[in-house]
Amino acid sequence: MSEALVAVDAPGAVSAAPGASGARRFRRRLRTQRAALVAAGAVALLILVALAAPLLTALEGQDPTTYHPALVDSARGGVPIGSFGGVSGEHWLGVEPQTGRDLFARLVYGARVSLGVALAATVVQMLIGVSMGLGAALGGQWVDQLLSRCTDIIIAMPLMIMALALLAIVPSSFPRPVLVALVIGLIGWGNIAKIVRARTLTLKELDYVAAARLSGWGTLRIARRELLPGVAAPVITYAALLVPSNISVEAALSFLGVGVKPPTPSWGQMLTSADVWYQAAPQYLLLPAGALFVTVLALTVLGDGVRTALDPRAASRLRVGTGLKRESGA
Amino acid sequence: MNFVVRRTLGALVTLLAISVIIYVVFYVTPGNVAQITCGPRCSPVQVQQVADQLHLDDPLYARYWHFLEGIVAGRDYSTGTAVQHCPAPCLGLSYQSDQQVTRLILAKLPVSLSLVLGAMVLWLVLGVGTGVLSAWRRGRLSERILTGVTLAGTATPVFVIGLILMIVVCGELRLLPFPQYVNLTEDPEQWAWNLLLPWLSLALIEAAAFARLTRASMLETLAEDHIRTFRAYGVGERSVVGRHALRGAFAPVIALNANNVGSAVGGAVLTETLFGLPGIGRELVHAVQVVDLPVVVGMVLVIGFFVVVSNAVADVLYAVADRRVVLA
Amino acid sequence: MSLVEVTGLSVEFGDLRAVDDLSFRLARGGSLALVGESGSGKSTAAAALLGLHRGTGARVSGAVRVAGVDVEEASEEEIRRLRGARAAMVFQDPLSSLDPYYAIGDQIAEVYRVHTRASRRAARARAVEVLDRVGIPDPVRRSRARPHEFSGGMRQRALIAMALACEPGLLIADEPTTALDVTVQAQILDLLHALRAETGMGLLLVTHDVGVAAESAEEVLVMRHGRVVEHGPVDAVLGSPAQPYTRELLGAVPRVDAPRASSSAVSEDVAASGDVAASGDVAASEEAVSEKSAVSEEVVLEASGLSRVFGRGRRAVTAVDGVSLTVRRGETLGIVGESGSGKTTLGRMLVGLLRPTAGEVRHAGHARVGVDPAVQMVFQDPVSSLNPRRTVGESVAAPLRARGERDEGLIRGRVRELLERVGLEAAHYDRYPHEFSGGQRQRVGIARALAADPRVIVCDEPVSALDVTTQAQVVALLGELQRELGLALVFVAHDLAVVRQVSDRVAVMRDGRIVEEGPADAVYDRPREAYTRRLLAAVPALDPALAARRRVERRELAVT
Amino acid sequence: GPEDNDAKGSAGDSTPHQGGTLTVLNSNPQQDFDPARLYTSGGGNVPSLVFRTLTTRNREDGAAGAEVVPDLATDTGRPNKDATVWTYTLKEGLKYEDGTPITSADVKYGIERSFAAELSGGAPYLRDWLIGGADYEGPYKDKGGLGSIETPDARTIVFRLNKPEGEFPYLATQTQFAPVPEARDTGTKYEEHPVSSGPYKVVKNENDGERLILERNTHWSASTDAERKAYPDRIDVRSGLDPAVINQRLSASQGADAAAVTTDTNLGPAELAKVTGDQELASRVGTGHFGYTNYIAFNPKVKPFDNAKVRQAIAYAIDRSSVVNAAGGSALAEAATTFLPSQKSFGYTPYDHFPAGGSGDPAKAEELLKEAGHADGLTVTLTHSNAKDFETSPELATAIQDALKKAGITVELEGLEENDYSDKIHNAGTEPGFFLAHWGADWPSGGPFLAPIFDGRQIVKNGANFNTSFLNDDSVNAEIDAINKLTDLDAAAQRWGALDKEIGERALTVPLFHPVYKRLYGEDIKNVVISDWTGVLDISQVAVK
Ligand SMILES: Nc1ncnc2c1ncn2[C@@H]1O[C@H](COP(=O)(O)OP(=O)(O)OP(=O)(O)O)[C@@H](O)[C@H]1O
Ligand SMILES: Nc1ncnc2c1ncn2[C@@H]1O[C@H](COP(=O)(O)OP(=O)(O)OP(=O)(O)O)[C@@H](O)[C@H]1O
Ligand SMILES: [Mg+2]
Ligand SMILES: [Mg+2]
Repeated sequence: MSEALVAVDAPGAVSAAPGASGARRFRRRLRTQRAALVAAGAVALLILVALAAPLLTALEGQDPTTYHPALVDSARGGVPIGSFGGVSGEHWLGVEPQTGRDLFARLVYGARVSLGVALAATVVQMLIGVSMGLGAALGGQWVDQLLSRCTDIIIAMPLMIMALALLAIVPSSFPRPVLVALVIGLIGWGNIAKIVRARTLTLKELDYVAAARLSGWGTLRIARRELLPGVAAPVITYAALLVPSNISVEAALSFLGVGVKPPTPSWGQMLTSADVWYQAAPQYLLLPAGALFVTVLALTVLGDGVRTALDPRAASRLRVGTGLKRESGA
Repeated sequence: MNFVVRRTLGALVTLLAISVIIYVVFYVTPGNVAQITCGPRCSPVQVQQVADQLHLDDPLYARYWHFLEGIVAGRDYSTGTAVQHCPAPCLGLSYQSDQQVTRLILAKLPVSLSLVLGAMVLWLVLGVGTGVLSAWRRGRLSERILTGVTLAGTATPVFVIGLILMIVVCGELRLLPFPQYVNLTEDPEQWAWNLLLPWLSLALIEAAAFARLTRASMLETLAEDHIRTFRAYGVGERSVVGRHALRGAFAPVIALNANNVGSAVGGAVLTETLFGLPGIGRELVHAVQVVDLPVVVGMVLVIGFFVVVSNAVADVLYAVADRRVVLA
Repeated sequence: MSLVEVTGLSVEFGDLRAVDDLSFRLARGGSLALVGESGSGKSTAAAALLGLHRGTGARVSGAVRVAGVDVEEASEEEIRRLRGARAAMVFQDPLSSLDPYYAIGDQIAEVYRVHTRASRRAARARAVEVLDRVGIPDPVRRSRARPHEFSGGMRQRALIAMALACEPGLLIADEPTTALDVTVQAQILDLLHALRAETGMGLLLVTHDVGVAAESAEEVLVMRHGRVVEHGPVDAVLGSPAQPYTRELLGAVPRVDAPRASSSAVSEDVAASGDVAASGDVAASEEAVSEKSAVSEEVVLEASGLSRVFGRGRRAVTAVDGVSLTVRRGETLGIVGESGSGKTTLGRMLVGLLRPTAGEVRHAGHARVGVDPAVQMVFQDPVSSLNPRRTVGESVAAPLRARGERDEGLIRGRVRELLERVGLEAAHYDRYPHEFSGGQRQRVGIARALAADPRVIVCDEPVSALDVTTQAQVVALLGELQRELGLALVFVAHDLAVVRQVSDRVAVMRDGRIVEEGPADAVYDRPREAYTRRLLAAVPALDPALAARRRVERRELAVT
Repeated sequence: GPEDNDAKGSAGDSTPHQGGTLTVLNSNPQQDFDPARLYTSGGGNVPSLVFRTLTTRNREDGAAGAEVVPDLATDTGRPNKDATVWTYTLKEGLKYEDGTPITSADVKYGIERSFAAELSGGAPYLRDWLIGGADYEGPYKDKGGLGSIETPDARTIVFRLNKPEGEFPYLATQTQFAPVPEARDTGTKYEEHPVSSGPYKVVKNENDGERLILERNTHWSASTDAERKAYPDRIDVRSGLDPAVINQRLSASQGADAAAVTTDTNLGPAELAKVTGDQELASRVGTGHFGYTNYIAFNPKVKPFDNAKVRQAIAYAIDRSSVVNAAGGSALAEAATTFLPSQKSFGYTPYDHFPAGGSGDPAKAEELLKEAGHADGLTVTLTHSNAKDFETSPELATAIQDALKKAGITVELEGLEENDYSDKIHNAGTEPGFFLAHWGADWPSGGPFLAPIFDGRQIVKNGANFNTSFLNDDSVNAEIDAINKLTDLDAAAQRWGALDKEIGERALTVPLFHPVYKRLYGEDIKNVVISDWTGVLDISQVAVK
């Protein structure tokens, strides 16, 4: 995904600090963006659906694992019987080909895994990435070299190799969703580290950091109190882009057999097994694909909104002179 | 210059570290290499013979040391009837096929490079084009639609996009042949036609990121003072956007492009598998499955090499392209 | 017909009326300076002349005619032809106003081609010509350079060259020298003067620096809150201002030619004006100044043989080269010098933010490596010196917390006290920096420095980002604090007048060395070094006649 | 063999003609194109175009195709009385692609090569059956050669076995029985250009068997080869393709794909759904049956599977319709209650010892569990692989999990990566108690189906073990020996069937289904022959004109 934020945020936002943040003003700016609000609503709804999966399926009277062999046409490869993939009062979104499992139940339970894993993985990525990036930017030359090399390595290693290796090392009794989130988190932090390092290097030259040092603060405290908030902006925005990409990675890991254990559904798993059904049972593919699309769209629009709201210059596109001598670059 | 030397050393260290990690990883990965290499119904005696032949029982460091020796000095291998010399940058012989890994890679590299480079051109054109358009048409309906389309690209895994594209374009509309790799040197036209779909599927995934980045940094640049200068001097909007704003948005695009080589390689694995293109990515998947250590190490190193190089190039380009970086 | 005719111009941004019923005329070949403090609407008005508010959401009313074009009514195409060709604008910030990616010659050529349909080649030749005209040495080669390869002054010249490319009848210069140090500022102003004399173009100069206006324009228009305060010939307005505000503005301008004890006349003027905060502070500063005689012999800060080298090998830059100095309790040491002379580097070494390559810093007699809360710093840029994501109260509280203070009530109490001490309100504790003006932010910076109970405060250009009135307030505050707390100050600035106003002793820096040092009056009135004389001659004068004399002097000094 | 599958079809229309190019679209590359390394049933498909063997499979549709017939040899082999010595005579006028004659010494050398560690990969029978085979290290290390193969003259070859093997003619169909001229042997490099004895020779072998181009071997003569028709002039094998792509291409049947077939890619369930609705496509599907069984395996050394009642309960609880659906539906899988495949050549004898009906008998299962002392239900772990093969894959495992839930058995799934899975289940020390498995025939007879799985003497302690239930029953072992002595293959088949039925009572496995091969072929394909031996369309019979 994009390093959009390194580049986009680095030169400008720092020097354009007037009004850069302040939770109140940020919220006000966010509120002016209708699209972002709708997106935030959609994300909230998705999370709600995921959390309420047992309730929703109870309402429908189905569960995601029970087979319904009678609902599929065995002679025709197990294609669902009935129109629109077997949509009925009992099965709101039809049933899965071959197994006859309820698609609505699988979709909402899949949301749990996909969103849960993706969000957890994102948290892991951010934790590692931020620590590595901060460490590299604030440590001495050697620490920087070491951590930057580690970052290079993690970026240069093909994901799949790492995933297979980690799978092999961890006993299969280890809870799978946690493992998957960890695997994604452990291999996907490279770009965050790069962003944070670049951003921190920029920020640490600013006078307010010097002022904090003059106050007698230690490096750790400066990192936490003065730098982290500034680094957080691009990281949070990047995270909004990472979540959907992590959902796709979970799909790829399912493809490799490192995903969550069957019969637990995930959107990624559904997609990987559904692609061949595109002609015979289109809704099987379209449902998870649509869910994923809505999620990605919502998160991206929300991320966009957050970025715009974090950018103080967004308010006036064409500024005509300013009384302040602007410190060049950053 | 100093920079180049440092960067090169760093890259070498990175690659060495990667090779060590792969060795260790495969050391702990389950899968009896000798049994897999020998065949499912080999007797224990035969399996042991194979293990001896491949030096599988040597300690890890010894195997790694031989591997390094091979890279520096080359190695000799027995074919049974004769001795085969594997010349200097020797990455070993495949356990499975007994082919020299270096040659194997050289044979597959053009395919992967064709795929990734072609797709790169496409995703740059698609992504940057979409980005420019949507920055320009910010907030209008056309921008929303463009954004939606590019996001659909990111939201959908490559194997889904690729397969559907193929079913529709090749199977139902019959617009293109089902892709199969044709050498560029043999028939450039067929090469391009056959790779068109793979390029497109791979590019669609990456294009969205570029579109979004381009859009963001275009907006950023459009808000900058020098854009105001040219507007205030009566320079037309086309030139302002096309020449000045786009040029300003370029540096981050370059950086992103280099950083995306890694993920593009990941996408290439799936694309190659789906379209049956005999490239590095697909071979790597296979090699991992059959625990063909020399092939895995060799290919991961080659991929790592490209990623490291392109990241280094990105750093340089970024500094060169955005002079302000150096200045400030 | 006048070159510029503005009648009843108003510009509104949302609720804000940035320009309010502004009217003026400018004859062909005439020159007018728009003067006023920051935010008074000067740039907004200037931009309206070129129709730059079109399509930005700003509401413009009234009539603007420039070179015969009705800017409000004209079509896009007409406006395009006006811009650059008949009226050209030079923007304030020369670094960001040029495209960093293209050669300067190409950028000028592009503008030229837009208006003349000249060939690429001819346009390049024209670019070289105008670059030569604005005094860029070796213009053929330099035209191929990109903006970052130019110094600030050269970039400003390049922008002027771009404006000259199509020989416009009107040049609008928006703060053309704010970002530059005195010597370069003088060069630019001289250039504008010469160009006007040569080409007969009209000049609309936008500035907050009354001195700059006095140097360059025949007429002055003083603005405040978007409205006209006073308008007339420059010597009339500056010589005998009719409005209190104009007087206040003039009074706030520090004078390089007046020793600091004799600044009382100005202060009185200010006191008479309505601005309570400003007058209070300025009055206080006067007191401070007059009462200040208690410079003790106790050395609080001492540097010996300080050097600092940046980079390695061929790229090495010696920013500071063997500087030694002493600061005593209660005294102010002023450090002046051109941009790049090493002032900031020296200041940062004094407080321990930078490690010297050679030499040592002694705090109260003890050698010191690294920072020491007893030696604080006030930074030049009030924007970047406060964390935009933390409340100012938290920023001020930082030294207290660093000292291990845990009691929230105590911290809050002390911070409120400090905020009030620097002229802010205690309730400002929970506000964010962006909710303050530049001057207020600088006060926060001072409060933060005070929170550490320092013996010495190093002020690195604490006022150069502020307009004159605010500048006067901050300077006054510093003086007052010094008197009350017995602080020693190191006052770094490139503005010689400000330094004279506050300093007991002055050191002049050039290329990392102190070339001259001594009591302020001695250095200013009887400079020993030619370099110091050159600096002094570059300071803009408020009196147009004096300005003309200075111009001649400068030319002579430059020759020597 | 364990991993072997190739596939088949119905009738071809009008008369076939010589000429044209046949395209083969495959997913697995022909990586080991060395006859010593190939593990094929009946000589394989593509390999059998290049390698002729002493005997070969009968190239006919259906059951007749499960017979063994002579190839290089004049007959299927002449045994001595107790079937421990087998003698073959080569036909006259046999030549390699370079025109040099094929001799019995070349056949011997070809077999000897397969013992070399460098060329490992083939089936274990030669090593197990030939006298001295267990210790022989191949011609590169042991120049003396293998004494149990004699070549008294250039056309005669004699094999001496350490025990009676009535099915030796079946074994002689494998590619290890192809002649290799010692002078042209290049060891591990031989696979790049093996010397052809069949109707086609290799003119191009790209990327380790990913792209093979075969053209006519002008020195091959149809008069010495009654089996191979060799209609096309050229055969273009493209492999490494995604199965979905292969089926798409075959169904589109555009350009060169009109003359294309696949030898290794089944129609998937989704594609089948589409094909069955399309008359034209349906007419281009070949259906075949390869001797293959997918089953649940138990390790009786692991609790609670030591208790036969538990194993029987599981057998009763299985919902075969769910399982069949998970495997692709009734068109791709036939529910199985016998371990042996349902073809006559295997000696198929129907039985259903633990009748579960179509959808399982959870009541009966619960009853048995109660008897076994698990009245409160039972939690077990089912080991499966993560391969995407509809055989031991998660789809099957979850179907079983769901069915057993009804009988009060909670199934936890342990999905393993393929290598890990095969390592685990074939290692006597790590074998799980309850897992998915499959077995395919090395040749269409009960012998290679039952012996590796149930012969107690084939239990391997320190290597790959296939007797996963560790059955070592003297009566079973004795019966296997007795049947192996028979050279009347029909009589042998009957007794294999009876043995299967008897072993079935022990509930050591739960047969699930026999796969059915459904494979598309291009519009121009003629003379479709699908035998019960391979179950796939035989490319030596296909014509494209
Ligand atoms: N694009 C804009 N949108 C909203 N408000 C603006 C915009 N441009 C300027 N303003 C506001 O209009 C007022 C006048 O601004 P202007 O830039 O004209 O002041 P100025 O006199 O040039 O000050 P300075 O000396 O700081 O350049 C200020 O309050 C400023 O904040
Ligand atoms: N971190 C640095 N790395 C390299 N060179 C530097 C660095 N900081 C300052 N310099 C160089 O050292 C010299 C002195 O810089 P310094 O900032 O001290 O000047 P200054 O007198 O404060 O100028 P100004 O008035 O513009 O603030 C300049 O040539 C500058 O380019
Ligand atoms: Mg302004
Ligand atoms: Mg400075």
